Amino acid sequence: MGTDRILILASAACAYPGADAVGQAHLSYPANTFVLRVPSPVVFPESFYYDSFEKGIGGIIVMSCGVECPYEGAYEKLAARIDRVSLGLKEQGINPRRLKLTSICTVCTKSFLKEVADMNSILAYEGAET
Amino acid sequence: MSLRADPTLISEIERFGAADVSACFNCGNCTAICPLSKGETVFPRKVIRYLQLGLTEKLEASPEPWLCYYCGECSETCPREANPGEIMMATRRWLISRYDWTGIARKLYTSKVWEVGLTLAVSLFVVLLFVLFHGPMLTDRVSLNTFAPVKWVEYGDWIMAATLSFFLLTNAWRLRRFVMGDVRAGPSIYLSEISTFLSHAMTQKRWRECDHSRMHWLKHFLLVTGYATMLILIMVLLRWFQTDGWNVTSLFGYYATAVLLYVSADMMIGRLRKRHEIHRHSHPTDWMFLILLFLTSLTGILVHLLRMGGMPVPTYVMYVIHLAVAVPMLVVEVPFGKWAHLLYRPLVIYLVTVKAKAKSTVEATETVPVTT
Amino acid sequence: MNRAASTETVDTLVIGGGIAGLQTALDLADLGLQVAIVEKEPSIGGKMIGLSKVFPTLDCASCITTPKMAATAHHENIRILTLAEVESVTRHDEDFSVRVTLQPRYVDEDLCIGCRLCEYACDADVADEFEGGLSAHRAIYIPFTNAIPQLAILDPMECNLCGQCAVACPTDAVVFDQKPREIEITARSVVVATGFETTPMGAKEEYRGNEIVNVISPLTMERLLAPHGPYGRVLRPADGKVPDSVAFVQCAGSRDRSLGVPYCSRVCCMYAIKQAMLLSGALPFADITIYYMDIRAFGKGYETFFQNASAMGIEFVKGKVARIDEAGDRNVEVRFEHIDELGQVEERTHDLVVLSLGMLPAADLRDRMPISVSSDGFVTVPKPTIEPCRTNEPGIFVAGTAAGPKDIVDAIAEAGAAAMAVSGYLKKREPAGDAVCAVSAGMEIR
Amino acid sequence: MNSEEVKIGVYICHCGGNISDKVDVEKVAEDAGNLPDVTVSRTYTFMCADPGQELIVEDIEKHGLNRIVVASCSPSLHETTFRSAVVRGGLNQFLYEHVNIREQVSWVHASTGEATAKATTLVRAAIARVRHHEPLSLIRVGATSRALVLGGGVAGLRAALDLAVYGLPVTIVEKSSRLGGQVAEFGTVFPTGESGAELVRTLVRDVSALEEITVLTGARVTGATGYVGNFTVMVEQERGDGSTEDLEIPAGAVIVATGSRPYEPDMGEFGFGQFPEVVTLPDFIQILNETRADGDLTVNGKMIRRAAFIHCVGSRQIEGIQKPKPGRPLNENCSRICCTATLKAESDLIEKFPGVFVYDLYRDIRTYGRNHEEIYERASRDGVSFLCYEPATPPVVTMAAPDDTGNLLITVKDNLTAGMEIEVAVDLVVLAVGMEPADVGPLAESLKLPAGADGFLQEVHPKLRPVEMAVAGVVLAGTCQSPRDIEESCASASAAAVKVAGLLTRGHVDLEPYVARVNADRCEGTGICLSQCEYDGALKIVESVIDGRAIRKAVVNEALCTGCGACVAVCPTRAIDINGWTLDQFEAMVDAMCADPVEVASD
Repeated sequence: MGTDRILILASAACAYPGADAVGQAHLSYPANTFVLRVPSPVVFPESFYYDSFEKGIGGIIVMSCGVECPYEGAYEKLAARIDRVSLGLKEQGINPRRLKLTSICTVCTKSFLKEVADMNSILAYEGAET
Repeated sequence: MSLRADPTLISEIERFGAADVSACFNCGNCTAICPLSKGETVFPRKVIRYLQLGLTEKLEASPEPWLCYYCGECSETCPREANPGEIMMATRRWLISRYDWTGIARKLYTSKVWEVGLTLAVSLFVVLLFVLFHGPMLTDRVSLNTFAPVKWVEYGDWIMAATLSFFLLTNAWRLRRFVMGDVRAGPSIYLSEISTFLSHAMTQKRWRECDHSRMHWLKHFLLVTGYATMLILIMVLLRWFQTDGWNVTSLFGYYATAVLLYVSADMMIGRLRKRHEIHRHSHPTDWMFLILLFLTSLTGILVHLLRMGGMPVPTYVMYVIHLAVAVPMLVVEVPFGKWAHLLYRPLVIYLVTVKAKAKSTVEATETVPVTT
Repeated sequence: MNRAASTETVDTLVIGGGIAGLQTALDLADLGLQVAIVEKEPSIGGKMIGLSKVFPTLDCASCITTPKMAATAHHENIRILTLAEVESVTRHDEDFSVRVTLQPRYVDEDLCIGCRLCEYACDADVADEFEGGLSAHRAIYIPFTNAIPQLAILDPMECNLCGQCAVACPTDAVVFDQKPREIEITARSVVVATGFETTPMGAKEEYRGNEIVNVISPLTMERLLAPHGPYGRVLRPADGKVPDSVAFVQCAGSRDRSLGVPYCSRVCCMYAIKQAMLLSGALPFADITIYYMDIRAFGKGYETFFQNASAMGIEFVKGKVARIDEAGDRNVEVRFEHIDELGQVEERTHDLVVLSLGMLPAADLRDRMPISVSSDGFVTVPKPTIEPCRTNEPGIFVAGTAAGPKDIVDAIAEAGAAAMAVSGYLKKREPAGDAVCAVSAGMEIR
Repeated sequence: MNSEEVKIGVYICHCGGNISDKVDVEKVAEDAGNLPDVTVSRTYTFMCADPGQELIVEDIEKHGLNRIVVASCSPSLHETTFRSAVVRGGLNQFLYEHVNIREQVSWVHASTGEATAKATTLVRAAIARVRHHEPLSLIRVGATSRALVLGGGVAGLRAALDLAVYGLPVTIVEKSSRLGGQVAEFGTVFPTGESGAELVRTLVRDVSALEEITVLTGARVTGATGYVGNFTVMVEQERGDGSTEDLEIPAGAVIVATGSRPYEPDMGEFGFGQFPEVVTLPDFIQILNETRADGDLTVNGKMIRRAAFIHCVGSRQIEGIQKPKPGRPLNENCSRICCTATLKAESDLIEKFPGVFVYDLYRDIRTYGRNHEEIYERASRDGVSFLCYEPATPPVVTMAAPDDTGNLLITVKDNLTAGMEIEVAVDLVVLAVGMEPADVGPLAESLKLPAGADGFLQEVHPKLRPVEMAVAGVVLAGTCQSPRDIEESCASASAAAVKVAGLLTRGHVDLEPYVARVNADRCEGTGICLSQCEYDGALKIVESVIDGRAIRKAVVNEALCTGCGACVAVCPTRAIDINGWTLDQFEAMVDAMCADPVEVASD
């Protein structure tokens, strides 16, 4: 298992089934990934991200439905929040690329694998801090 | 170079007795079930395919129809009940008509009027000859050789043999041209394989490779021996065979007659019962051949019996009837009809061997590495 | 579960507890109708519960079937009769009177707790039909892991009457002298969901399916591939060898007039491709060949599935196998014309050959009920286009493969349609103040 | 509730070998068993099977469990299964937590050690979360006793008829001016040979006879709001005078039956658009129907003696061979009906004009359905000549020489003739075009209806829930879901109808309780949450006077709240949460994930 744990906040309508689709296709990705199913990642306050890094999470991939989001305006709010947290992380000297917002659809198996691979290489090569 | 499809060939072959050519959906079951289909010569599907697409030239050049002995396994196991065996049979008829440059074969196969008409015409001609030219009819004793002097009959035999051979051999020559196509083979290759021709012609041994038809082969082989015996008796030994007394050739005559009567009767019964695939479908020409063959044998032996029984007039009449059946049978069947397969089958096997040998010789020469 | 009084009245009697019957029953019960399922086997689940994984999603068949089985068993509006065979369905005014024979289980259904102590005590081994005969169960046994009901059954033909099971049973549930019972059910409507059987292994003589041990049926291959199959891995039956080369012979029981089945069985292409894919997972180095005439990957996502299989290295050979023979080392030789390879006749030897058998109707319904049946034995649907589940007898409907070959997806959709047709029919029959709502009022959601 | 002692039952499923082949399930169970408050920790072969579920029920009764965790496959498959088991055990169904160790562990990780470690961590996280679970109850809302069917083709008509006969009011919204869709134009249909127009007439007559059905033709859906049981669909209907009228139709459920359309070949695809003698199958069927049998078949004034039909146009497309059209991905899939439809059209052609010779160029003949193989055989016996091509070498259609037997020349490498190149001269080329989904319109955007990669609408699961969509209350009928023939469309329509009947028959719908809830003790009435809420009326600030002081508190309308959680993130006092998805729960899970890593055994 990779040393750094990756937390994946996956929307129940899109990204979570997308992650299931990866499994159904029997594709493979590293086991340092922990998928958390949420109705929408918009639910998490900024503090959640800071706390999670504090607790020792290496990277967070927020997998939302993007513009396909079943909830009105949720994606825009989420995107704005992630932008703010990224700035905040930078200010705190934390590599902001350890937090990533992306859209994953129910059949986006390739994108899912790519996001996980990207985050792992960020964790492996860029270091935790800016 | 692409091949042009011709939609009219199917309806053409249907006139020769094929019924289900288009029903075939090209699964390949027939070709793979056939024990004779292997190597370079695979069939029947290939032949059916040429028919479906109307590739006339490909079909004319195909040796495959002659390599099939109609054991019927393909038809029995065909998933579409497309009767590949019968399609092969019809194709052989069609090929006979293609080889025949006179166009008579085609008429005989595609028209019952022609078939029956020509047979009757030749019969009448024979009867007419006898009516006009028969010798004295002795009634106190049986003297066939007075009524129909063996010398004259022998002349007739030879003339007929020469004429029929002419047609048959010219047709066979055309067959050779179709099958060999562009492949050139020198006389030495032709000579070296002549034994292939002879052994197949005499035994039809290829047929024995069919798992299911040993019995059919045996009957056919007997038929051929009977036929050949009779041919020799008539063509070579007639002056001894057509005797008013007793001659040892009669023994051979008994054998030939028995075999011909038994096998032709058996074949007719088979066609009526339709128990075996080979007998399930009958073209009018098949019946005509069998009936004439049977009647020829029957009348032949009746002539003999009447003669032995000392009944002059019935003997003479029966003799005329005998020839009125036998002659049209030979005229119709030998160069233009079913009989021709006795020559065409071994000939095609022979040519296939020659062709393969010629090809391998050419390849061997072409692939010799050029060294300096 | 099998408590069956001598006379019962139900809104719908579903004949057959396979996936189509279960789905029909569930949909009807959700509308508040009282449903009885009559299943001739000791467990519901039908053919599907015996499968390994299902195309094109490759999820495990149990994972789809077992929840539906469980939901059926727990539904308060559904009653299940197993080991029950319908003798006759006759119209009785508006209703149907259905005579059902309950075959003896030799185990008291109310007492058995499915603990399997009887099974452990039993000495007699019997070839396990569920596992394609490749493994054995005892003469008294629970039919299979996921069976519903989880009740033991005794096979009287194989029992050596030692009585050990009765001794071991903690609830005294073993009853050696049980007799068949006949009951009569009054049903306001009937759904025929009797399903299919595969064409017999001996259907095509040239394939010698009954003679050559390493020529197996697709259902046997399903069990070989199932995680809890007879060997737990893929071995060939004749000698337990791990096969290096496996072939599938398509249309071994369909599209062939010479064996009396001219129609396409619709599922064989896809199940063969699925099995081939699973095999290449289980045996990564094995050569897998599928001999076919036309690949019929017609459903949603099926073509992609087929293309993936092809890309994985499974060899698709166009040509109907004409003959199968035993070769040396208990291998199997197939003879075929390689149509898209210049049409040469080839003979290839494989370690194991699967005959992709077709579908025949499982039940002979002629003379048992007033519906018309086609010459091939499938239920006749007079207006298949817009009324795909209606038979020619009002009140009797059909679902799933009883009306013709179908894959699981289509069978399940059709089961829903049958339920709709039944409920519409019952509504039309109802005088005002209908019973459906009355029943549904009794259903409270927890 | 929280005063009660927490007793957790943990169940790890083998899923046959799907999980246990990769994950050491015994080890996972052992680890869980050692955690505080875990009373029972077991493994079982098939947890979803009846005995597996009974394990849970029995343990709840026997051990007094009040929290259940099952680690098995994806929750989309079996979360509800285990909830119902939990209910049978006498617990509230929401005291249950599902862990996905199949799709997201055993199927995606190669190493047994890592997979086991991850599964262990996930189970630990679930145990941490389940402590925070509370009993919840379903929110019962009244349901509009009316279904809306979008699309008036055979599938829509079938579904509407079924529901109306069942006694539910239905509104059919059809965008064109008449009902019946494409089937009305099919001529005769397979496998029965009935007239398509007649079929449609039958259905329309039955529809008209039922007062439960309202038909709106010339009507477009412009949008939709609401949720299962309480949708409002906005419709714009054309009036006779050319003006439009806006309607709002309340519906408890929506059946989408928007159908499909034939693939439109590209310019030059098999000569389409290039030669007037190249037409699509639907066009050809129309030409054939309009021509009298006693005359000649002519297309563009030319008499047809030989025709060729080409299969798989716009279906079974392959990357690298076909080019995608702008805005449309390649259609990899089979369009299912074109083989049978083509073969039937060929026989119809030969029957009507016996002199015409027909070629059929195919890849695989897919006459899979009941009585379809017979249609193939009939076409064969009618004399159709078949040629089989490989996708990599498709037939090429060119202009023939002026003196040739046809206007067009098709060259094709024929698989059935040892790969020889065959040339056929024809007067007409008919392209068997595939099916594309029709435009679903604004409904899809308004209700966020998911579509698959092929553009067809996506069901939840092809076998578990084949006609339902991820959006509750919206079901699928007919070819908007995937290509299918009339029979299959009608079967799916009836299956969709039975789901709607089940939903609306009781007059109410029970919604999941995942909505916002306010902790009144913490709420300071800042109103920040309100600024984030996009759903009118879902959240409001209520002022009340308690002990003489004006107190402002946020209040949730449960029927209107969608539980998106936008409000949760901004509350400065953490006074608002989503039922069943609380921040405490998520944080507990992250804590568990960050705890000491599970030891990884080497493989």
